[in-house]
Amino acid sequence: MDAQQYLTNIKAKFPDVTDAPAEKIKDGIPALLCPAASLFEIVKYLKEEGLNYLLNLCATDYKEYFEVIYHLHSLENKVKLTLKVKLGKEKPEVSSVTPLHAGADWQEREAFDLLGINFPGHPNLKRILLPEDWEGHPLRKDYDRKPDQYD
Amino acid sequence: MSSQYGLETLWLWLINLIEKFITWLGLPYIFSYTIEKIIFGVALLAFISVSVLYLIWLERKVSAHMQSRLGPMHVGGWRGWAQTIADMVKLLFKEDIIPAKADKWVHRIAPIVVFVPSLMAFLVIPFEKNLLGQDLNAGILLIFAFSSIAVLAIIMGGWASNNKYTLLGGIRSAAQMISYEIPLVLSILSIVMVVGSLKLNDMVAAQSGDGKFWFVFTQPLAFILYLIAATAETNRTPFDIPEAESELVSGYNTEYSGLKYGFYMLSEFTNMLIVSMIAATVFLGGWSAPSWLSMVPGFVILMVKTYFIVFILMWIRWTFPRLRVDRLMDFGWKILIPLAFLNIFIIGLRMVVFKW
Amino acid sequence: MVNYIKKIIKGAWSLIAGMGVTLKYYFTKPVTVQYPYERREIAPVWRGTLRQLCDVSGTEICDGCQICARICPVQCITMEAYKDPADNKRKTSSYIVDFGRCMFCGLCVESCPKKCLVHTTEYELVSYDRTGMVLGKDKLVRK
Amino acid sequence: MTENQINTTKILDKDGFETMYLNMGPQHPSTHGVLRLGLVLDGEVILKAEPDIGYLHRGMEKLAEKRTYQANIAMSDRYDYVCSMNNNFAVALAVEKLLGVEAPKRAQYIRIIMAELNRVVNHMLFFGFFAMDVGATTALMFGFREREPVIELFESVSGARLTYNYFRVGGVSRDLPSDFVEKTKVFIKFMRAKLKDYDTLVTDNVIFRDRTVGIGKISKEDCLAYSLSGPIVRASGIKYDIRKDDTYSLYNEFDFEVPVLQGGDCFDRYMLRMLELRESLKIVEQALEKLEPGEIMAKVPKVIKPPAGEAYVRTESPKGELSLYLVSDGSANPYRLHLRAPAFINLQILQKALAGFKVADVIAILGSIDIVLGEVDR
Repeated sequence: MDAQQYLTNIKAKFPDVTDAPAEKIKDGIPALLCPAASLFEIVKYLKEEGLNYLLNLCATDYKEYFEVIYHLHSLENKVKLTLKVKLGKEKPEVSSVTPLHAGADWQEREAFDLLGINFPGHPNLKRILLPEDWEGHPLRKDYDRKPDQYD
Repeated sequence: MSSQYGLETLWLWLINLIEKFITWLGLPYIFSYTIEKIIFGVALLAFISVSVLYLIWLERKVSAHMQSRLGPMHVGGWRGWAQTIADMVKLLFKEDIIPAKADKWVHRIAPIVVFVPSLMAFLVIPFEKNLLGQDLNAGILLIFAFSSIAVLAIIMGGWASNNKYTLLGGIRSAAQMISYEIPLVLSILSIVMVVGSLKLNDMVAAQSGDGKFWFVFTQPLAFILYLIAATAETNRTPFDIPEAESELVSGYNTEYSGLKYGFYMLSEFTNMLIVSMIAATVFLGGWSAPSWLSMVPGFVILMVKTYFIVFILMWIRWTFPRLRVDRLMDFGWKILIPLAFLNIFIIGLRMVVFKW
Repeated sequence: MVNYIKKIIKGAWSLIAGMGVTLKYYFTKPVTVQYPYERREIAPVWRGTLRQLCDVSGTEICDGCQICARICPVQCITMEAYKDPADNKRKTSSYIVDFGRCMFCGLCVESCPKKCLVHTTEYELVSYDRTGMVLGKDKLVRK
Repeated sequence: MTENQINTTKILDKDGFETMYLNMGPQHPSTHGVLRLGLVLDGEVILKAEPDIGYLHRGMEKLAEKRTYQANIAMSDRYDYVCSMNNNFAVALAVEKLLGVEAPKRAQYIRIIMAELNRVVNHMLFFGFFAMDVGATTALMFGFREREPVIELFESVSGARLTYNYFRVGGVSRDLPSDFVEKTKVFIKFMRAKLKDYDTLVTDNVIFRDRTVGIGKISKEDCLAYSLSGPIVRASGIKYDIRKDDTYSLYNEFDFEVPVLQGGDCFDRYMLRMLELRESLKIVEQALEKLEPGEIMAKVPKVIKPPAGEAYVRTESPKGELSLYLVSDGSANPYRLHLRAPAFINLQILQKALAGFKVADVIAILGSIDIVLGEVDR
């Protein structure tokens, strides 16, 4: 299966999936915009269909909304696919894919730690890089660092 | 055989002098005996300290050169000869830390318990025919008896520090040293069978003279077994699991500092010296030398042989990786001990059948 | 049984061969450089401490354009520029580099439009306190 | 980070006895930096392992948002400080992709030479540290000794010994010195000769094999599930190398093998890196042949302001897949820079791979994964 086929299959199966705006994507990897509610099902479906390798999971703060980005890969077909999930500013929450891809464990924890995105379903969601008692999520654009003794 | 220029001559002359002096004073023989032993003990202690300091420096130099490095080069001028002295002085001034939850008295005593027995073992080693602390008729047995006390000290240190790494190190060393004691003794046993005595001087005598060979040639298997078991006894790589640096930080002596740590380090090298000396005495003919070397003092000859063994031990250490703890046990019980028994069997058979 | 003995002999041989390697290096020349007494050759492009060059007449070339200060990732360069009324050129009244912060990335040197900021091959930066690492114009400008 | 991050409640072993909780690191000689491992031990056998990271967290991704693209390349030296060139490569490629420029051919070849030489450096250090972890101290020094000539080559090119900051957006910062090709050829010859010594000293050593063969097996399924990459996957029997599968720069022009081993244990991971090292030497050799005089910088503006957009750029660093997710909003600083650090993701397998092995094996397994804490914590 090539990338185009995957795209059509997903769109057939999950009608609320749309193409991400193409003019911003410079790396040539097809990107899809998924609703947060059906993300887990989509990733599960794609895993069964051969996209069984989670390349990367990260999140970005776009000021008005958060975006969680999943890069999936198939080692056999050499197909890459980007899934994007837009999350509201108030309560960013998307179900964890750790039960499907064990490698998402720490990446989700990192996103939780640095951007404050909640992943319900994660077995061990707590801060990973920063100390437990750290306040705020540094990679958010509105994060305000208090000057300390070194400034 | 032993040279007339040896230290032995000097020692006998000194004894003679003391005895004459005591009899002139009209005191009983026990006084001269005591004075003799005290002088010998002090001289021995000085010799051991100096050679251990030298050994540490040597170890660093040998390892450095094997790794294309230079090792210590600065302290003392020539090739950094005073490096260990400087290190020891530094250790003396270090703060002596006892962990808060340690078993304080055991923690204090352990370095002494590890150091003293390793010194005691030197008492029966003949540096020259008459130059030894006491020519006991159970000489070799005494050495092994003392060297097994070191296990106790290591467990004491490991337990008293109240640290999980030291505890693991202590337990490992108990398992290791007890199981390697057996092949160590068994490998010497075949020599004892041939010699018919536990006296080290008798063993030397059995190897020197015309038509007699060093035991390393007549019983090579015993020598190899001894060397392997001795490496394990002294906790050196590839058998250094009690202090496995990359796993247990520093093993049983992790929590020691200052002079106490210095004692552990010194005893480690004293142990190395003693196993090398035993190897030189039992397998390489000790202080005896071929007749064309009769000019050389026996003491020097023993030292040359000892340092040859020391070099081999260092060479092994800086070449091999470390065995894992369960494989180490496997190796000890499944390979070394059967081989030691095989060796005894072969030697026994040889003695009975060939009368040799 | 034969295989077992073969394995033991092979293993023993591998150990002896390994010891051969260490013995070989025991007798080859060490590669250590005894640092304070011997120094290895430094590449001419070495990114060491910074220097400001002057032209042949001994006047500073730097015109205080601030590019190096702006490109510096760690903001270790600060300067003050003024307009000299004599020849109507911009000049620096102070030029300070904090080598305690500098990470010697070389971006300032690359970006210098006048090519008057250069690296030296010097790498020994020792001082008793942090202020000793802050070098001003008196140290940086090479006449 | 804090004590309660690792669950220290008592876990009983299978016979119902109390277990021991061993806190390995962050100050430990062989956790390769400030990694902390919480081990639940039954005697010497590990029942449960939980890595705890973050002691070296420097907020690289946050810092990146406040730096220009040029400065980000300088920063990338610090991600994985063992192979700075590969990090430079990833950042430079990502920014070029956003800008839509391509480096001139000569620059690309130079980049490949540097990246592969850095792979040699990394694997040389791996050789040393791994042998050190299993107890062979001499190999460590040998590894460092052979690293030195490459470092000197890098120094002659970039002017620094560790943080090279050599790549630029659209090329490389300096052309090669005149004697570089000669010196590199000498080095390749020298390195090949030394590799024989290494094999006798370490690879063939029966104790070393005893310590590593069959230890820390990672199955193919685990490799996929845990998103592992780099030598670990290839040692488990998956032929997956981004240089071949998702080729970037000019790697498709080179003729090299992707070594694959089937065992998936520590020894295979070690062996694979040794084989890869030889392939890297091959690539360098070919690249030196292909090197032609020419431009080393493409036309890029002085102040780099890529148009708004995003790119996910993958490269094969010595430790695995080093990828960059770069978002630009049209300003001089990246809007978001996410680093897919190979060591960070590979380290996750430790939770699974350690169970059932001994304390001594922890070090071997950890060593064979080949992590650099600078990259794990960023």
